Amino acid sequence: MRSLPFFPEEATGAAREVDLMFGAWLGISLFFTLLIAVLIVVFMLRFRRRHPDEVGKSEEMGPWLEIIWSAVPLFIMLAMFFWGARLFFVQHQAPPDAVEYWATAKQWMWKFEHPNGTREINHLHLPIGQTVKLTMTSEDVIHSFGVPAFRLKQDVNPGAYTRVWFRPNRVGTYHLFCDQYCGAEHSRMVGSIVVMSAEDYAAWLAGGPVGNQSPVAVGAQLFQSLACYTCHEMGPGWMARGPSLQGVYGHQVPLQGGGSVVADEAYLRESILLPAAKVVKGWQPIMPTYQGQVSEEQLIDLIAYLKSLGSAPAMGTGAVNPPGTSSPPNGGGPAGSMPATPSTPSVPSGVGPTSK
Amino acid sequence: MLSGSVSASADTGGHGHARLQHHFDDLDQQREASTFGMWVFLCTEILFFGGLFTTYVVYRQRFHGVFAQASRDLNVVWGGTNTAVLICSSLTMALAIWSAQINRRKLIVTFLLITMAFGLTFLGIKTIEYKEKFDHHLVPGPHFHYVCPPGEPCHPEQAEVFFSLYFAMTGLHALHMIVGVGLLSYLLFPSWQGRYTSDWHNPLECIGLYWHFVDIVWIFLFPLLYLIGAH
Amino acid sequence: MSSTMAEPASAPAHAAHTPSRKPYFLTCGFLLVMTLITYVVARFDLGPLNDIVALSIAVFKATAVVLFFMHVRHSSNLTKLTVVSGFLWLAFMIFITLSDYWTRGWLDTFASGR
Amino acid sequence: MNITDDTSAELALQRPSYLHDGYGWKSWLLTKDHKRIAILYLISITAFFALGGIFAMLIRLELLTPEGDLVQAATYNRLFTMHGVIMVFLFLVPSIPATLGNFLVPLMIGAKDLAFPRINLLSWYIYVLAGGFTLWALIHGGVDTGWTFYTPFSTHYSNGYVVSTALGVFIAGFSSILTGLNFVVTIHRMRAPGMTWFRLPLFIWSHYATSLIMILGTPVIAVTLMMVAVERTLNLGLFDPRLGGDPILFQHLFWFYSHPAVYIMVLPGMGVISELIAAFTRKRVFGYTVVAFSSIGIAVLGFLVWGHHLFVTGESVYAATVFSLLSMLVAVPSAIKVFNWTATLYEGSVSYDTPMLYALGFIGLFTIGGLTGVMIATLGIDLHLHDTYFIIAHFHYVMVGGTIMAYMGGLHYWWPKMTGKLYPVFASRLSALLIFVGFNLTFFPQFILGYLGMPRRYWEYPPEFQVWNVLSTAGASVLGVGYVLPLCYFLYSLFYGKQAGANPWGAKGLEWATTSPPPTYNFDYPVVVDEEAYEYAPDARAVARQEANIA
Repeated sequence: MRSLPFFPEEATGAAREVDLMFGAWLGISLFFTLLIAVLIVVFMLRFRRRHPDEVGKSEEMGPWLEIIWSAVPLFIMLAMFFWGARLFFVQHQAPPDAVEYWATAKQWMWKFEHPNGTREINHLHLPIGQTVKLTMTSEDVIHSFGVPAFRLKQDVNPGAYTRVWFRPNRVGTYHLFCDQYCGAEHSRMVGSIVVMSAEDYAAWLAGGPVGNQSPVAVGAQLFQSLACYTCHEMGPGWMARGPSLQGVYGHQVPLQGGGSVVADEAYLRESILLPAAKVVKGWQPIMPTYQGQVSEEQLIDLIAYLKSLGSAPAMGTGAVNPPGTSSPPNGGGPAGSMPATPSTPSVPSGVGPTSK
Repeated sequence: MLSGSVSASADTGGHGHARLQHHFDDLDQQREASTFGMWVFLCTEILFFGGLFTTYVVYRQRFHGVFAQASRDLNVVWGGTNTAVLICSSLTMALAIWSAQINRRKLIVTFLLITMAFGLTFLGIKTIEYKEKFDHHLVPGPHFHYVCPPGEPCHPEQAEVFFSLYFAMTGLHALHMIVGVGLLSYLLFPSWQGRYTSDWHNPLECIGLYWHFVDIVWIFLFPLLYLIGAH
Repeated sequence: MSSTMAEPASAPAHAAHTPSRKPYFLTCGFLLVMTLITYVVARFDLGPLNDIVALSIAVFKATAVVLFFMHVRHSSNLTKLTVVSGFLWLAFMIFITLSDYWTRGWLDTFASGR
Repeated sequence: MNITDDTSAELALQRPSYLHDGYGWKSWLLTKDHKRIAILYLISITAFFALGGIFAMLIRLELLTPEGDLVQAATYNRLFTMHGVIMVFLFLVPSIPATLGNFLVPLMIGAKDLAFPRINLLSWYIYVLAGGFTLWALIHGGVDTGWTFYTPFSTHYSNGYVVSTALGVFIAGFSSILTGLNFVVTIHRMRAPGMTWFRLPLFIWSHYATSLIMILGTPVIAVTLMMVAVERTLNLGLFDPRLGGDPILFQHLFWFYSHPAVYIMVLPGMGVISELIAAFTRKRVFGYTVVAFSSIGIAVLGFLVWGHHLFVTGESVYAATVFSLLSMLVAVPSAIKVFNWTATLYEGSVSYDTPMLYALGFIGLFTIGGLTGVMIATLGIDLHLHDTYFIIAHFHYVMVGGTIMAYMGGLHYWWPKMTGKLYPVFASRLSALLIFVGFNLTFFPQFILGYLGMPRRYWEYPPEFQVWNVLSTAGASVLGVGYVLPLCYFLYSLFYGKQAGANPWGAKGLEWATTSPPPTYNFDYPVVVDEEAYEYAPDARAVARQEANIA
């Protein structure tokens, strides 16, 4: 490390753009700060009080000066606003080739899960050049996933999924910080993102620390062990008591009592934890709740399994759906927090809720 | 200055009036200042309750059905009665001020007492309602136990949010009622003494504004809490 | 006294004319009738209209209280401005907060990755 | 009702100054004189500033090394929380309005007192009570939620004294509401004859704007913290994610107040700077009307931008975009003010008195604070800078470089009026310099730290951040000396300072027309205003206007 660092490393394309934008702002700011400073010094010296009774000359000038110095900053800010907003939208829409990783945050650690089921804590190994889509949730309080080298940050909320995507383009080890204050050990909820060459990553996965079962496989097992299949039989011709889950993900699901909802992660999660919340049209609300029986990580596996069962045709990138179709009547949405009740967070010993 | 004023500002508006505080020029200035001050205070009250109303609106959108369902556990008859009681109390409050305008001090006291009686009736009914909720384990917390109506979606958690809001909103409102009754009782003695006349009855007017405001809050609480599940 | 932003007709209702009880009774009657109506309407299932009707009636009732019981009808523009700004700021708070909740699902942020 | 039947204002030509109108503790603690209440506020606010400052020093000392070695993590969390709570709610929010504002609003508009003197006194007692609750929490072990009280940490996970602190903030809110209410009513109803809206000093305009925010914003934080308190104590489920509640809703409500609160802190400072610039250039502030309206503009627009604190929470992308745009718009009126102040210097009679040094320092630091503010309002950049030291540096440039510089400048400017005494010139100029240098040394490195990614509220940090942290701590000690120095010479001046005349600066404004210190009820004569604000040299157009008015 350099002894006097000014800029953090850039490890994604987006980081380069943020630096560019910041550089532009820096230039603008420097210009205006110097302008003001120089004017002040010059006026101070030039118009200093020469004798004690001197008064200033008051002349009302036309409004043109004020118009100029409101309009110029306004235009600069509008330009920077559009630039910033464009990048923000890009940062919120994962490219189609993104590979899904999962993260669960809790006081005070990060738990990651790779697509093949490898799990790690506080470190995330990634291959260079791969687009990563990270879906995150928290088991307790709000945390924030921040990687300065990616110029990226996203809060991780309890009871909701939030997501980030990035495509590392430089091999290296980068800081991962929890950026949202989360309790006593907040400053130790740090880790690293290790970006490796594709070969190194493959080798690392091969020698992976934990039993390599993909979330889909784990989810399939859970589907069996929780006996979900007894009601949601996948095959045709079975006297099912619940709707088939084949290809349900990403589809519009008609609801009992009118309306419909897109079966996204939030809806699937809600339906597992609070089955009666939005019952599919034509079925009875007989499903028991799995609240407290499945952990956040198991939920992630179950949802991954359901997603693997065929999915809706991909919607276009950045498709803006009319509000009536895509947002559930409760106003929640994929990026937002969910209407569901999450399972009771497992509370680490020693920092139990002190609500009494 | 004040146009069309038939009040006594002409003869008592100078520095001679007993109610005039030293830093005001005249009684009209003092009256305007305090009425305006009261309105500004009510503005803050709007936003004070506003925080709760915003919370309500957000969750009402989110848990639309459950809120309607849970609302059926509130007693519409008691709620409606309380609405009527508050409206009548607003009437008597307005009449108390009217009595001051026509210089009838005993009438002021009478109307104030009636207003207070209405206020206490409201609080009594509220207590009965709270007691019912308590008996049915509908008070949020560890003993909360919501029995879903048969054959309907069941979300005790979301119902708990509804009852949390119910208690927060009506509780804050009831607190304002208690303060209001206290303020009215503070007015009784000076009214009896005949301090409030057509010249000057500003405390009466300001506290009246407060009372009407509390009424308005209830006018919104009633449909939002009691009526959303009535059909 | 100082000149103010408001026009000078800031005398409360009582001072402006001979006080009358009639508006108060009328207002009270109106409020009671409206309460009854809002209750009756709520008995019928009108879908989303239920909420709209209930809130509209509540707004009417509140307006009546403000204008007549609270004498704003005869108050200065300054008072009227104060009342309006209080409710306006409440509207800011509610609607800008809701704008977040309403639009959260609009950009199907990670749709393409499915 | 208090009945004052003393109608002999005209007889009291030789009334004693407000400082000598009674001596016992009762004459202070039960006073209804806005000037005495201002002094009460001044003393209590200074005490809380010192307390908050001590916490800040401890924070900086802890961050001298990357390891958490001076205090434990839990202690550190309590330190920055108490620093934030005390500085924001018990120092910055009341600082200028409750001291300088309280003292000057009636004086400047030619009134005898604020409209509600007893409410004014009550607001001080409420403030003291709020401080008491906060101190109670502090003494019993503090609170560790951060001054933002984010749920669900504050409601279910924190083991500090959240309720007592929240109650303290809740109560402090009412003190602030009552102050705002008093100012609004006073400015509307108590102006002296001839004191029209556009003859008001800009200090009054900015306090009017501030009061609007206090009235319309503060109740929301009060009710929000009340909700947190009942959720924590009575188990109501209002933001609880376990019940499907939304912690982000709390953030919406919190920032609905707490963003405009930033303008509560800085707008009065802007008012002070307008006064200082006018007085020490002996010139009408350039574009008076525009500067006046920009205060109102900031107050109103400031209410519509709170969502920029939520850019990374999962807030709607569209809402974030609108909030970003509005946040940039609110910078326009601020930019106008900076340019207008600078333009006022042109052809002025610029003196280098201590208050002016603070004012010029303010303009520079506020410019940096404002520009970095629009940087982080830019959506793409905020994803990187949110919750880092860049944010810390930014708002300290606005709060400390802005508000406290203005507050110090204002104190130096009106000190002779408040106490009747002059303070040592050299020491005061030295302290202005020390504060300026120390401040920049403390907070500029934090911009760099923030861009490097150092998160806020970290007790330990990676070793490569150390150099900048050491610089920052070094600056903080200079800054500390800079703040202690004025305390010393102000106290010194009380006993040994030279007597100040009614108008030691040769400034315009009604407050300089009465004696120093002013008598109870402020003026020994009926005030009638017949000239524009800051009329040092009547300019041609104003003369023409006046003639037209007469004709």
